[in-house]
Amino acid sequence: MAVTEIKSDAVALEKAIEPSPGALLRRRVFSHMGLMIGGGILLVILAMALLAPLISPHDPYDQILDRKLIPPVWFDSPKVTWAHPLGTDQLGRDYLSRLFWGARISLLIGFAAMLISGVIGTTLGVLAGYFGGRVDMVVNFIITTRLSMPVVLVALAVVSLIGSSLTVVIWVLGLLIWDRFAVVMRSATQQVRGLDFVAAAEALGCSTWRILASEIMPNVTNHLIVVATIEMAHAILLEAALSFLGLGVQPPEPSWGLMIAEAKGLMFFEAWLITIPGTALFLLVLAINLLGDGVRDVTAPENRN
Amino acid sequence: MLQYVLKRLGIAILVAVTVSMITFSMIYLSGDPAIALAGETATQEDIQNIRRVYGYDQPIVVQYANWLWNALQGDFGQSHYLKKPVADVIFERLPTTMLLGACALIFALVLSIPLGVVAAVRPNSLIDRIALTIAVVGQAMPSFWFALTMMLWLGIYWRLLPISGTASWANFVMPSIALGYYITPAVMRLTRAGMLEVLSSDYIRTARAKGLRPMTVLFKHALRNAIIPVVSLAAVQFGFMLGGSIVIETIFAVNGLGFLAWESIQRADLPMMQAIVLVLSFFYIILTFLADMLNAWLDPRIRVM
Amino acid sequence: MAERVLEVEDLCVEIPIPSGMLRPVQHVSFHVGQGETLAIVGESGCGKSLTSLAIMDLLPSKAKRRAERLVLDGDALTGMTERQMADIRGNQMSMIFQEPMTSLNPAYTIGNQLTEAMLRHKSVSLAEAKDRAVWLLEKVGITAARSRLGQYPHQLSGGLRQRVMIAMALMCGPDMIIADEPTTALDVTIQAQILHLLAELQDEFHMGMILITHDLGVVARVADRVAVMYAGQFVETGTAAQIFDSPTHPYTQGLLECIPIPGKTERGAHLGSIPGIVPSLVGEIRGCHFAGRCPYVHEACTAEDVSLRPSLDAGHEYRCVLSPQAAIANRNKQAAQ
Amino acid sequence: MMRSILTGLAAAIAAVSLGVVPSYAGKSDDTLNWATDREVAVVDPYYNNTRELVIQGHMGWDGLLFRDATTGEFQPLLATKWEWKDNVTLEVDLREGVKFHDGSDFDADDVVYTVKHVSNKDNGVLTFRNVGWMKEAEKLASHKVRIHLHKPFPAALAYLSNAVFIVPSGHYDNAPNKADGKKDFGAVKPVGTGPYKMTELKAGEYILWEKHSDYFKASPKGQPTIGKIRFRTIKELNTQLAELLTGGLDWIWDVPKDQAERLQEQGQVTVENAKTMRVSYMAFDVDGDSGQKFFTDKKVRMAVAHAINREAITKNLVGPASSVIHSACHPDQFACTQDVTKWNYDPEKAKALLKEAGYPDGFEFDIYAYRQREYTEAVIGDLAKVGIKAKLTFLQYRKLRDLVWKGQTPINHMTWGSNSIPDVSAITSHFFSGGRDDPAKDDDVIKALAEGDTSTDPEARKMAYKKALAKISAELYWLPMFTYAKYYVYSKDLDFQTTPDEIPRFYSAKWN
Repeated sequence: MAVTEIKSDAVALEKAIEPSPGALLRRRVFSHMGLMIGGGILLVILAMALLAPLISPHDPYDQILDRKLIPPVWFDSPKVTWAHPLGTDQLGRDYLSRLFWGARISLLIGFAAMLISGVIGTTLGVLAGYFGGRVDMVVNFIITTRLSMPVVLVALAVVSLIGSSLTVVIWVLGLLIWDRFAVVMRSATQQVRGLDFVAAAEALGCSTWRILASEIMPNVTNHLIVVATIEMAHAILLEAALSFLGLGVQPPEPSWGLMIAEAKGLMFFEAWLITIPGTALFLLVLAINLLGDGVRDVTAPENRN
Repeated sequence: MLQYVLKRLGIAILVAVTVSMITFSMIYLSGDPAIALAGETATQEDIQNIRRVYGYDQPIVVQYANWLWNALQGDFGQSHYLKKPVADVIFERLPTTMLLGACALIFALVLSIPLGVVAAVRPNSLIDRIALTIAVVGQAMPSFWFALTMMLWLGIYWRLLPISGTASWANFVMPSIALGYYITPAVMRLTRAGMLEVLSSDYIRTARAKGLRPMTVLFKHALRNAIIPVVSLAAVQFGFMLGGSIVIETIFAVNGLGFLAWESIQRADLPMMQAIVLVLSFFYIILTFLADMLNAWLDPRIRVM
Repeated sequence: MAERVLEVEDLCVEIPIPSGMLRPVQHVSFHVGQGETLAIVGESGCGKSLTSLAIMDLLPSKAKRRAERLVLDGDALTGMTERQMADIRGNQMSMIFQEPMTSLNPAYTIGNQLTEAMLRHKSVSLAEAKDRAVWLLEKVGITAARSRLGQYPHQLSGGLRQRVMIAMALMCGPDMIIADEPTTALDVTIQAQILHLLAELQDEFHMGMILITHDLGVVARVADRVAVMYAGQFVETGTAAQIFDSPTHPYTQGLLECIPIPGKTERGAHLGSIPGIVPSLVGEIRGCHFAGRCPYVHEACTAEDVSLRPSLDAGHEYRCVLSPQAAIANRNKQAAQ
Repeated sequence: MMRSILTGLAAAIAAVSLGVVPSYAGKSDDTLNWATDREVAVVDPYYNNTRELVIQGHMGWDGLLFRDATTGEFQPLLATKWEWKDNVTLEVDLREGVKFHDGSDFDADDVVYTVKHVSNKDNGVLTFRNVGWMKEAEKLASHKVRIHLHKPFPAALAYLSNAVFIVPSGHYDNAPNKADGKKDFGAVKPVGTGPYKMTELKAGEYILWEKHSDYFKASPKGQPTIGKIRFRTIKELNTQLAELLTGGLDWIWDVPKDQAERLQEQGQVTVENAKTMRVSYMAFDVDGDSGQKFFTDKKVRMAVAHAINREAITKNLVGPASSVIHSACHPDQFACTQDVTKWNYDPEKAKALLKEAGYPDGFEFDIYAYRQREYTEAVIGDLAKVGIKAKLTFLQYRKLRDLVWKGQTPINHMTWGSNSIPDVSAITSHFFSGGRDDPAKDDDVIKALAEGDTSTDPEARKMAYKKALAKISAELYWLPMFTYAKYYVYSKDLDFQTTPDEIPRFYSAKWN
């Protein structure tokens, strides 16, 4: 049909001009705005997290009640001081330092929870997609069961029953949000499984595990990265919600979600107190989402909607 | 069709049973339920007594069977804290949450489906970009922040809407927006992707070649097909909203199931927590079942077999 | 000569793409008379489908159509609004697409889809529209036609669906019908039936028809006149007999070698193929579009643009720098080898 | 399509802004709206002991006596005259012409019934200490009764005025059964003689009271003037503030200092910082039941005491009406002396003590709290500075109290409001008489308290209590922290007097 004709012409043309697939990918990466912005923000936050001990002007736990609620330097207030560029919180702790250290915990939660859920979900999804039949039925059943449990409620209930800590939050979130991994990996594997090279590998008598590891996995990686970013953002937001209700990371740890939760009482009066960690959290989640969208666009341009 | 219905129904029942087992086992997360139930003034003798009366001395399978049997008859036991039958309290609160969920869903659909359609009809136009921005930003903002900000502007500065409670329909506007906003990105993306796919399909070209009016093509031929996956998503999201309304209900003092759940979690009111999780899960299962049925009805390829 | 139903003069289609302007259809002119069948043949990607979509004004939204003249039943289509165009589509001019499996909307019944064009264009009742649908379904050879109205597309086989598509195109009794590879997706045995049916119906309703195909066998059987299209241009036009008996353009010659023609190609005869790839249609191409693949290429070919010129017989035109005699001589030499 | 949706949306917004918004606005519809973050499901002064119900108890019910919150004097309420016959018998003349909300008349039978019901341990009154000192009431005439005590109880009048509310005779007899077969007394529709009667209850949402028009004229509580009083449950402080600023609420309290100060600056509402009877304390797991044995060592307890800057917390977080305390009671309570061992802020000394105790690098333990999270966080911050890492578990009161009773908290940072009773027996005796709340179960303390609780000689009581308080502070069973000061924030339309006993008298509030 006509549209395909045009596309095939365009593709042929691109092929004629582009030197290699690697260069092509690089060009797509660098010309993708969302990907560059997302990646850039994420790099900055990552640097903040990694370098927190070096670049923090103060100890993030050090409270000086006499110096509490100093506004950030851009405010017009006699209390403002460059010793606390972003001011201090309600217990007189340096906000900038807490922001840096908070990046660690928020990233840690997002990453660790994503890792746990990724391992569970990918295993289930790939097995279901590859073996099909009964395995697929069982995995589908597990996914449906998991989906029918309300995440926030179950997370809250479990955390409240066994007590809250960083580790508990990570595990509870990790064990709860693997469903998307499973769903996406399952269908991606199904697609790849139908392709010729897998059939070829099977015909050559390669072992199942070898096929899974060297034929299937490399070809579903782009899907995996996309889901991983979505779930990482999801975990970070869930932690913020748990913190808001007082069941997330426990103080005095400075997670960004917790910083918002602690400052929420003053949001009508000292809006910056919630805006600073709120913006940080927003940017982090935005960056991760942009990155995910970008990876999808760049690795599989034909899937771009 | 009948076969399809029966198959779906079978899976739904199986999932419900599994969920009920998981929910039941929650009681053992916090240690001996008899001690929790016996409460403050109990002696060792009382606890033994309670074990016998409530059957905690029986094998766990028997306990589960009894619990499930009672639950099926609408008897979820007594609330530890409110000292009332759990079922009564839940069914007193459920309508509020359902109303909130329904309003939120309607808001989300009314916002996201037209935006998704317009974005698909004019890809890369200004509206498409705005829609995309709403989607990306929406996914990145913690819900409580959004809710509180809305309260600040609509409630305090502009005085357009009442702030809390459930006294009139106006009280539901802000919570519905806050709750519904979170599912708009997903619905919008799916509508847009579905419309894009359908609009480039051959039968749309056929419809245009028949000289049908653009609106007929768009709504009769395109949306009808693009909406099918959206129906499933909407059902799933409605289930999520019932479980995820905790934060929103807390902020807007909406006395629904989410609020009750949160209160019960804080009071360690186990029978209540269990019942809420179970009710919400069953709700979700029923919803997805109904969505499957609606899908089948919308899609003649399933309906007429 | 029969009255002209459709006249096309200097039709161009342009599509802006990131690397420049794609010109998949360049300066195409032709006309179709009542009861006449024009076959447009060419390889996939040569622009023949876009030509038909351009006439129907169904091009993708990015594509731009330009034409000197585009006249249907004496009315110029060029200046028409989308609304006016919609009044003509499916009414005076219909189209049959090549993918019967996907060209019907899965969500609606056959009856619904058959009647909707008629209800849109003619002031008839639903019952009348249904009666005509049944009559046409029977015409296209579908049994138990009335009960089919309540069926969904997925309940029909591919051949049946294509028959439904044909019936659908005929609902409003169009003067002009464009069939875009109507048989490509079908079984070989059904292909013949469908073509036969099309030809019969065209005769009966006295419609003009454009048949788009890359199957020269089909062309030989049903076409009155033939246009050979290559890289966005018509490279040779003429009656079916002229094209098949004395192909003048080297591309037409090459095409005919590629394809065994029943009764014309001997069993076991050498099947040729044309080496090389189709040139990119982005930007301007100087000279002959076929120069890159032509076995007889020389400097004159790329020096300046080549226009259509008359061949030996009246109504037979071709686009080559060679004289008709020289071109035909080349072919005979080739065949002798 | 898009346009029609936008038009519709605009119309909806216009409709809303044109005053469809229902107004709770207090003064205009003569309804005082107040809120706290707690849910009240049971409206009965005996079967719900939350502060919210103590407040509403005084609205719906009357005791025999009335204690003037400012002078501390007792005045006649349902009683007109009272007299100790001996130190376990109190004779009371009752007021005539008082009507219950249901229209029935108040007489001696009601007092006899009430005392009989509440003093029976089987009836499960929640704070049994409030009523358990009464043995029975005996009817002498239609409006004269004699109350018999188990043993001498010096604080009897305070309890009679604050904790013993009279219900009509037969009030609990038709209570519905609970699932376990026991009667659910809390489910009975509330009926009292108080200035307001309850008219609507939506559990977890609001309780509506209306003026009791037949309220007896001579009452020292005065005549109710505001037509309706609605209590609402609003969990989120932000929501409470938003409602207050927009007129949806007329009165809130427990506003944190920072917010209160800013509201004061804005000047839109009245802000007041008032003393309360509530104190903050940290209780140590002295006998090591929790499994974390650090605090069995007195040196560690001393280190903790020296590490916490109570002055700074009081000044910066609590408010001007708050002060640091050194003994396990509120300074305004009878016999509460501050002449005990004082542990001043000295982090260096704390570090030295930790080293002595064998924890030069500090240690990690669990701290439990339920109220004003930021106060506990400040404590955690101070402890961190001397190397002790405290992990906070923040629970609801009842859940935490259960853990405390089971001895599972290494340190619990809690508060006690003494039921607003201005007597040391309401706090020190409650916590250190060897009961479930007692972290130490120190025989000397138990003995001294018993002496103070039963003596009728004020000086002897002071002596005895001092002995107990001195030992508690010296041994650091508790680290007394500070008295609570409460920020009240209320509408400028409201004429409201704060009282130091944390019982806002809504019944005597008026519109300006």
